[in-house]
Amino acid sequence: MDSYSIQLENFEGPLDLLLHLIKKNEMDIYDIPMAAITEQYLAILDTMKTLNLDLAGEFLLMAATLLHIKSKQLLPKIVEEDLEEEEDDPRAELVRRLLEYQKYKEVSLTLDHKPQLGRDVFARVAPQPEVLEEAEAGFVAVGLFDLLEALREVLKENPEQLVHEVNMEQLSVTDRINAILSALQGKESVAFVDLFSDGLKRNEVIVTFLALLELVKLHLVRFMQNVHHGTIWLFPAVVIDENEELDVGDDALGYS
Amino acid sequence: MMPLDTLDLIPLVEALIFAADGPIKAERMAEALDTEQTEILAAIEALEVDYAERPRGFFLQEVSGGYQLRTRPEYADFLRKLGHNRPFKFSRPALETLAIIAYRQPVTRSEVEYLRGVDSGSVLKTLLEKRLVRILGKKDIPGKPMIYGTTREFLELFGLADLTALPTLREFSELVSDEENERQGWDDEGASLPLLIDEDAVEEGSALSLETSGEQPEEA
Amino acid sequence: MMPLDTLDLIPLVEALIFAADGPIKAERMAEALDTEQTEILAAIEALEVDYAERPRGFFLQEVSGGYQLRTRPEYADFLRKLGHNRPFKFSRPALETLAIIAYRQPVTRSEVEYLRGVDSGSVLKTLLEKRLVRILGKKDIPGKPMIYGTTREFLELFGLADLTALPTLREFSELVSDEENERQGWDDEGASLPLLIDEDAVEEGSALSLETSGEQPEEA
Repeated sequence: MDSYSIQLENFEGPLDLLLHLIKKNEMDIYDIPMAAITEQYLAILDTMKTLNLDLAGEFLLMAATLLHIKSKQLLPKIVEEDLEEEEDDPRAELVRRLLEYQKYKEVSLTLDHKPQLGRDVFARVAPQPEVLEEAEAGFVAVGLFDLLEALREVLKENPEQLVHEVNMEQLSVTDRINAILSALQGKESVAFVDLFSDGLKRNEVIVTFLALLELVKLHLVRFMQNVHHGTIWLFPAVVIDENEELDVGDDALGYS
Repeated sequence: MMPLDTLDLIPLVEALIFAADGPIKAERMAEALDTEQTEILAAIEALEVDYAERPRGFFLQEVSGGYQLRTRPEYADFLRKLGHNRPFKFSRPALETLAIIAYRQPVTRSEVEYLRGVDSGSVLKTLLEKRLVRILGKKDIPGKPMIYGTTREFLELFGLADLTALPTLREFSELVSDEENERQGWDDEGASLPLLIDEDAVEEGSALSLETSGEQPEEA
Repeated sequence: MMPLDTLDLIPLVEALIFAADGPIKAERMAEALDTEQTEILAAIEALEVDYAERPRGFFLQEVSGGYQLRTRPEYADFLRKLGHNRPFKFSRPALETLAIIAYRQPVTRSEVEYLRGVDSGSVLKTLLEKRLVRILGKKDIPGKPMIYGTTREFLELFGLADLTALPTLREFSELVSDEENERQGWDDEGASLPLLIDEDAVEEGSALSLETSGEQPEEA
């Protein structure tokens, strides 16, 4: 049983298997004989089934696709216009996918052939520096993956906190709050109408408005107007001068 | 492997010393190269002559019975300057705190601490100093605690256009949670694992493929 | 510190590259040495000439926007004998997924899956964990899927100066025979372990499988 399972695994997926069948039978990629290839493809799947091997859904889906193409070909052509014959060919997308897949399959092998660090070439193992003073330079780039992993780990400890937070509406208001704060950052003010300018849908307008109310409630923004009926401006409630040293004493940290 | 003549041996010995994670003994090199120790010693001597002829940035030091390449002592000042520019690495607490602030902003310190379960004052201070986090204002609740959010520098560091570009935890979990298939994509031995998919996975897989088979990826 | 003339600069630049704990940018060296970047680049060029004249055990590789010394690939077998293990070996799904992400970035998971024809969630996750792939953000289309790209570690692993240094993608207008594919890159290093095939039961796949069964990757 093991040998058969490795056998199928030898193909990355249905595209890989099809590529192999076409090559093996020396078929013309632009004129794949659907009946023949479908038959062979299904025969392989049958073999796998009789061996009680579980098949990945993708293999079954491809079987359905092949059958579909085959049946489409059997239907008489409705219109006799011979323009765009290519596009009419139900096999066109499959051919395109096969050629595209082949391209990446090949280049992935080329890539693997390059000297790999730790496999073919080795760098010096730099000893740990003896002095570890406070770094003045920027941060080591951290990926979003790390950030998400960190959050996930934290939330794993406190799962109950999540329950009422996972709420579609709440989420989009939060998103909108964040977007508004982003828009405000580094600016003195933002015009109220600008927040609604980029073709928002009705529900997005509502969410934006709710976000603004929330921000006002939190004292994070203020609204100002020079003239009656004039432009309404949105100001950040707390402006931190970028050049000014931050006072990060205890009270800045929220405990006074 | 082919037998090696002395001339070939010189750069090879240099490579072994270069890549070793500490001083390496001639004996050990001889073993790895399947040659005599005297050959190794001859190559080392040739290396030393070579380094004397045309000075390199490093020299060969015999240390605790082995050999090691070390940078020349007169370069110490420059190298130390390099060390000072070493980028700051996120500690686990810093990353956790930053993650909470990024995703929960506007958020107070006590909310952060509730989630982390530990005091986060000093971490918060560091993040403020590094300008990844800023004070947004004060919350209108008793005690008027400070509210925190992330900065433009934070977006730059993570290459985000704005905060809405942050992936949500739910999206992420979808990717991470299919633990059954976890090892399928990777294997240390180079052997392929059998294709074992349970019924549910098959269902899921086909649904997914159906959804995606329609859309055509754009040209790169 | 005294001012440096160009001749002095060559071994000094070599020392900096030697001592750095990863690829080091010319810019960073210029800063540490308080000199112009053009001076650094001239010294690097001189080093390359020097290495070409008298081969060393290592070579200078421009990688991920910086420079790094690496042992020559033909010494890999010896170095592995010294315990320099290959850290991991790519499975074919991992390589395919990585290649697609590298060439099509920024790319979504469903685009990858459309191209590969199979679910790629778990492979993607592993690539994320190995830090070869990263989340770039979210795509501004309905559903806001996450978009992926490659990392600095990816460039370092494959010794690429930047993404433009990726091998050229061959456009096919027809299928290429397996034999040609073999020569293109699927060699003993990349092949899987010998496959056990029952010729009679499933003859279709045997040709491909047998081709890869010739060589056994060496145990490290």
